[in-house]
Amino acid sequence: GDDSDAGTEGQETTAAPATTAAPATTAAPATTAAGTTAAPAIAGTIRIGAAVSETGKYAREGKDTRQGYNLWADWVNEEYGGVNIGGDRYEVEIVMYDDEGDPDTAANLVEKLITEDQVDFLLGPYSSGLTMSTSAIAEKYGVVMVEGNGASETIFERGFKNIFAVLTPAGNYTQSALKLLSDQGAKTVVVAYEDTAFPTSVANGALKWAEEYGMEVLGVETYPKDVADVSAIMTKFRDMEPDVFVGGGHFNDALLFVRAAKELNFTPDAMVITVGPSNPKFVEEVGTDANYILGPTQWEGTMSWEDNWFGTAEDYYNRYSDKWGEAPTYQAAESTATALALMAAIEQAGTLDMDAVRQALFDLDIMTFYGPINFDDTGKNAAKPMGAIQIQDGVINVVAPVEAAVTDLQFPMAPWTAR
Amino acid sequence: MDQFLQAVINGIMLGGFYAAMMLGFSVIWGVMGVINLAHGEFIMVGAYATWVLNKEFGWEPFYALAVVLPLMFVVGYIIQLVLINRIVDQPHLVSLLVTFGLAIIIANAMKLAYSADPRLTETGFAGAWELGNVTVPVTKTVILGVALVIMGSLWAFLHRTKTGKSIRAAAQNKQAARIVGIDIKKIYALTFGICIAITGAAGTLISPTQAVFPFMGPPLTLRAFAITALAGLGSIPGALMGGMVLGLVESLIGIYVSGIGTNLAIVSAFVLLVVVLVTRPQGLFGGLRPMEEAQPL
Amino acid sequence: MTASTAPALLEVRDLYAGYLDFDILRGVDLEVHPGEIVCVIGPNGAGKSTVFRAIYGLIKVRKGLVRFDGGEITNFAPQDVLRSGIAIVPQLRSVFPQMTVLENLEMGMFLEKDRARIRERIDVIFGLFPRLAERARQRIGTMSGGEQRMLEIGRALLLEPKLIMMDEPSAGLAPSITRMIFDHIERLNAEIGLTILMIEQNARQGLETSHRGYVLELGQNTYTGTGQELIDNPEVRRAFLGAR
Amino acid sequence: MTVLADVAARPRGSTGRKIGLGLLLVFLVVLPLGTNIEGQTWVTNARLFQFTQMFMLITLASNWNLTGGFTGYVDFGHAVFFGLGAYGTGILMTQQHGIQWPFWAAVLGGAVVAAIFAVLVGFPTLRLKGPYFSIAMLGTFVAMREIIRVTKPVTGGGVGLTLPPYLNRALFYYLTFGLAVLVVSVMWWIRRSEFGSSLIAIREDEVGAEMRGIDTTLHKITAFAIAGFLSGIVGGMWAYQNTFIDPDVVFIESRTVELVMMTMLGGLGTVAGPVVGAATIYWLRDVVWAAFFDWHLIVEGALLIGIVLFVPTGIVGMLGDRSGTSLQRLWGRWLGSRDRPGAGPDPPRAAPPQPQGPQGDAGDEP
Amino acid sequence: MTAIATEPLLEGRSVTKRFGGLIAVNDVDFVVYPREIVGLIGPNGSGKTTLFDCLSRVQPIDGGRVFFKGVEITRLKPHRVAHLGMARTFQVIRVYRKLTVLENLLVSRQWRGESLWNQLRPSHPDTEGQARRLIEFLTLEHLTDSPAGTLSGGQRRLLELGMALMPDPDLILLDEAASGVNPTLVETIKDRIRALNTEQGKAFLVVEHDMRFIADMCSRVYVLNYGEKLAEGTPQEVMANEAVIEAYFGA
Ligand SMILES: Nc1ncnc2c1ncn2[C@@H]1O[C@H](COP(=O)(O)OP(=O)(O)OP(=O)(O)O)[C@@H](O)[C@H]1O
Ligand SMILES: Nc1ncnc2c1ncn2[C@@H]1O[C@H](COP(=O)(O)OP(=O)(O)OP(=O)(O)O)[C@@H](O)[C@H]1O
Ligand SMILES: [Mg+2]
Ligand SMILES: [Mg+2]
Repeated sequence: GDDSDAGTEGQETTAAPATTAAPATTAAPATTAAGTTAAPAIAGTIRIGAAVSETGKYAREGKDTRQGYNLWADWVNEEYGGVNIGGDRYEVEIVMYDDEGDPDTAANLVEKLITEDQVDFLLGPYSSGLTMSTSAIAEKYGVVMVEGNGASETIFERGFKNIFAVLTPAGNYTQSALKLLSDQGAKTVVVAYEDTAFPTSVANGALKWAEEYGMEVLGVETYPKDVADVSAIMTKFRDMEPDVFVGGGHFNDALLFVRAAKELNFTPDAMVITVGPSNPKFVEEVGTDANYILGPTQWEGTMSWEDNWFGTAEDYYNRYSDKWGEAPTYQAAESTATALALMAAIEQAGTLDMDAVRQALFDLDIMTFYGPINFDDTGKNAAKPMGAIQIQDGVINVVAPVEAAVTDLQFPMAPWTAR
Repeated sequence: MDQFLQAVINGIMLGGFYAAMMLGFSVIWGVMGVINLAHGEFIMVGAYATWVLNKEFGWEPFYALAVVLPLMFVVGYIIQLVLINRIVDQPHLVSLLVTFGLAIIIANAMKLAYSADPRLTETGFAGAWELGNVTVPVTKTVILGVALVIMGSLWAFLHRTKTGKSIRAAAQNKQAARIVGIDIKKIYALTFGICIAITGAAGTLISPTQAVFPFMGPPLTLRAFAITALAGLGSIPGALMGGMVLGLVESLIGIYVSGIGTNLAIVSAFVLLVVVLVTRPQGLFGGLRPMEEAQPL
Repeated sequence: MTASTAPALLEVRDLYAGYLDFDILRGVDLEVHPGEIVCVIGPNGAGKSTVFRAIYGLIKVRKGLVRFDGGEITNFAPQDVLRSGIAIVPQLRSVFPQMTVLENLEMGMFLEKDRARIRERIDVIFGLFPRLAERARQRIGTMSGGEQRMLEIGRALLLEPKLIMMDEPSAGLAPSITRMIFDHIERLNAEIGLTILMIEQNARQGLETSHRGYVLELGQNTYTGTGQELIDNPEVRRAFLGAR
Repeated sequence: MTVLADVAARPRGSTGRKIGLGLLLVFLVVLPLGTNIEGQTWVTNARLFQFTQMFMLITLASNWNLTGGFTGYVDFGHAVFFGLGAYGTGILMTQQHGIQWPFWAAVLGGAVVAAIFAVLVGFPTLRLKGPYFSIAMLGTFVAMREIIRVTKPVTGGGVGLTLPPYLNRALFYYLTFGLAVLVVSVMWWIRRSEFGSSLIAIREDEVGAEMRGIDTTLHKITAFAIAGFLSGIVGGMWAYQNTFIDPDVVFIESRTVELVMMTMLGGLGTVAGPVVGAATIYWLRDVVWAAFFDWHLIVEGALLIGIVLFVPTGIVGMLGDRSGTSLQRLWGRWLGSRDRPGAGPDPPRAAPPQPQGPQGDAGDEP
Repeated sequence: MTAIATEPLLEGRSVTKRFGGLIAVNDVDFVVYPREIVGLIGPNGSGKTTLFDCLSRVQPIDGGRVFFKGVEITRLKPHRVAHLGMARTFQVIRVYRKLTVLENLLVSRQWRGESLWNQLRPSHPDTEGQARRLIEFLTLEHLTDSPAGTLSGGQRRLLELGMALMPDPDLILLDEAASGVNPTLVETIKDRIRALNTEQGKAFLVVEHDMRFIADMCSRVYVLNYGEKLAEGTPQEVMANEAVIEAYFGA
């Protein structure tokens, strides 16, 4: 997950919780669950809370996150037969509220989940900013929060003991892509990023990796949120003639970069855009101009990971598509993986006791359809590498890391007019 | 030198778009004293209409103007008639509440209808002309051209036709306008209709260059607000020059300051705005309402 | 002047109107016959201007009836009142400050389509107020109070209405201009039979110019009679004309 | 709409209203004690948090009202003071700068920064009239956000600052409650003082006020600085309570817009207006949210429009503040509107209850 | 009136004011002595209001100097002039429309540079009493708590007068303060002005188109025409002056 937000600043930012208790999970009677799977009788319900954007600037990714969480909950209740705690089966119920992308609202909702709804555990919201404010609340009450959508490194620098993230942290986003490109002979890089928390982390990482792989950084540019025009940046970069362009922050910026590069006839050998390309909507909207664009990905349906619960990444892909009528984005997959990690820890702990589950999370070392999960002592998932994709003839193909790649990199990029 | 020329071209393109984008906002404010907080949302609606025509029916986005202009005119006319006319007699801040409510409704209704996914239209007027080492993007040139035509027609309408003059008269003294026989409500509905039509057209114009999504409105409204001050309320030459000045400043600073240029461009645009306001309070080019007469909100 | 027996041009019956919840006017009756000059006087805040506003559709008539030229015009919109042939000169400033003198006059002919006639009428007004002609291209907002007043009166005369309602036409005007305006009023009245309803605080001069007068107090009319009758009435003299 | 409501010039609270207000205050004081009662789920920390947020909004709206409502300078960038307070506090409290003041000192420091900034920025901008002032302040606000962004070494830039988490809800509840009570009392006092009347005179006719001997610059700057200082305090408290700040969570345009909305809804230029407005909007959202899920924002927008159309004088204006209790007044108005015309012995002489008719001041300049 | 011995209260030396090419006030000299009521008349647009605007410092003065109580006020800020003890009324009415009649008067109390701190108190009962007496005099009692925006034209003019009297100034500039006011009330106002003049020694500079007012009240009159001083003298002298008759009274 990341903070790529599809929307922008909604106006509706103040406190207004919106409830959407996941419809299929609200205390389904034990008999129905048993009826379908003939599982052992249900011993109880685990209540899990989450504040996820339904409206506001993170409405798009919030939806992916919800669908990811709900997919897991339905699967637990209807197929898996409930969470297995020392042989007893427990149903799960997710209490979800709309945080509207506002930190105040999110914090308030999480506090409400803990004190009024008295949930047992928490799942994370969408975006680093909201994770920052909600994780402090979770920490205060000592309630475990597992998240998959706050990648900013500052979250893990606060010494909190109750926050766990399954996703690769922001600093490593561009690692695979840059390594691949330097192997192909790229020598120079320019970087443009939105000056907000998450893109800054990504860009700092990119600079670090570029140096590590022996590439020269020709220029670094920042731009503000809601930027309407990036022509100036692209004009400057065009004159620097770099091999690789790395840029991005939000989905819209990705569109702006592609359009501006084309307009100004700026053709580096490769463009790595940190948010957007891995989303099928990107190809849909940009068309043939999207070809050759590279992007990092937390997860793709074509990756080779596999687990005992959802099967392969592809199995998960199909299951998700069947259920929601659209392909899973990696935000959706990591949300499911987040819930899965929590479940695995509960099962390993064999109890709902908070301390035991927390310890089990620290000790956790599992493989999932989403990749390996193993939290370090700050709560980051140290085990999972980041992938890179390239859009090739309108298809999103994994090109790095080599072990998960499905095709070769197309390099260098063709001129804009020859597509 | 090339870089400078390129920066100037970029700036003019951006400025033309700014000018077209804020025009409707500025005139509505100048004439009716209504600060239309739903401005960005109307742009968004125009952009969605264009997107639908483009994706569903394969229309060239710019031809969609033929549909967007009349459609948005009717929308604006009706909104004014049933909603805003009821409050024009109230102090002007009241209109803020209504248009703010409108903005929320439109954005969220669009979200229900089209989801929050960003959209982009595909235009045939793509690519770029190379003039030496300077690149002139075709799409933006067309945008600038259409924007200029719209502005020119509006100017001619306001200053050369009787209806246009009566719109200006209503802006200056509502009471007097009534006693010389101007039907204020009709004039207002007409003005609002025209301005919303132009605003929707701006949506059409940006649809090939920017992502269209339900919550894109507020930053646009903010921009419109700022340029309006630079330009003078309701002044069309002012709109053009104000937009250009801002476009050029942003573009030049963006190019010549490294690292934080684009951030700084925004700051300097607003610093410029404050400086202009303090030294020339009526905006760069005067306007429908000069400063002395500017209503306390 | 004998009260004519012809049907009244303007007839106001039992008029109630006011602001918010309060009725300022409580049963005002007025009649203006064709060719008459009628003057309304009364203390400040009696509701004189309110009567004008109610007739002209600027505020709502809550009860009562306004008839003009044989038809009912109660609660007509201002432009419809204007179309039916009444022009108004309001008490407080009502010019378009950003427009030039000429443009202001042109706006005054908003309902007129014929360009030649517009020119012709404006020239007549310029003849009447040379000061305006001198400053035809100056923005009216920058001109003196009296000059703006001239414009307002000129604008009302433009359309050659059947009835012209003037709210304190002489206020703020130099004696020469005041005299000129009253002369002009009388001349128009005599020559083309223009009917005039006016409010005057300069009551003596107003009543002297008028055929008939009304006294308005507390939202009701209390005295009525010919101009001279009212001037001679000791009550009216004491209360409204200033002890002399 | 609600410009009118300030006719409620010299508030003369009836005894009934005073008792009501007292009871409300007592209730609010004892409320947090409820968190210690076992087994009840109403007075939870989350609830206290909601009240805290509401108190902050009330305070901010009241401050905004001082410049926007009383003085007539509609400030569309008021959140800049909030932001400076938040950043001042954040910078003074975080270790990375080697300062690490205690919370209370840092908050005051932040507020002083905000007040000084108000004075500095007030000198050029407060010379501007009407909408031009609004835009200049909006510009100041946006520029400040970007300035904070690019001064990375001090402010942490886009990444922001992390404050030591200290989340004692009851404490924040009392802090913000106390602040709100203080601020509302200050506003009440100002409104009754000549200083307050002068501010309104400036709003109504600045040139006239100046010629009648009011030092308008001094008055405006003072009001601006007071509002800036108080909003700076709120910003500081917010920063501490939110545990982290970055330019995008602190400098939100809609924060100002909301203050305007709340004040207008309650009654612009009145003491009670911002309080009523802020509480109403906050409460309304809670209710609307619960009832309409997906549609809640749309319904909220529609409600806002509905209220404006049907209660054009603002809530305080509608309830009236001039005579009798609100209910009596409403009742009286309702009766009055039924058997008009001619009600009452001598209405034309009686002072009309409210300033403007639906037609405004007929006959005046636009 | 033998005022020669005293220092002038107000003195203008070749005061000039231009608007672009138009010279609205051209090289005008004038004096007002303490305890004097001086008239200022002239055709519409002759520069009377503009001269007032220059004196009260809303308009910058383009040429010449102005002294008030021996202090040069040519460059002073408007509120400083007011603090010195000069008050005025406005031809185009400027009341605070959203303040009540009473508040309008209270807020016009002049602070004479009093500290802001002192203003943070409610009005002194004496001040309020004074305001209420003024309201009574202006026959506005029933409107004491009505916002000024709801007053009729004439009532606003009266309020305007009250606001000028409120701060207890030494010199009051009246710009057509009686126009639109009921004649009976005008007589009362005249009495009041006379009383203020004789009992409290206040000076007045009066612009008025009502010649009876000028003739009854003023000891001296200045006549402006096209911004220039056309004549000065007693009302009788001025009204008999040929040039004045032609320019002002009409044939
Ligand atoms: N701001 C301005 N710009 C341009 N001309 C102006 C301005 N203000 C006043 N004038 C001109 O200056 C002249 C004097 O105006 P002023 O208002 O002083 O006249 P006045 O003697 O008060 O007349 P009246 O008796 O009609 O009030 C007028 O011709 C007017 O048009
Ligand atoms: N817009 C308004 N809102 C409320 N009350 C008003 C309004 N305008 C006037 N009034 C009240 O209505 C009454 C009558 O006002 P009106 O203007 O008709 O008086 P008038 O007879 O014309 O007086 P004047 O000679 O002073 O112009 C006054 O008491 C005034 O206070
Ligand atoms: Mg009147
Ligand atoms: Mg004058």
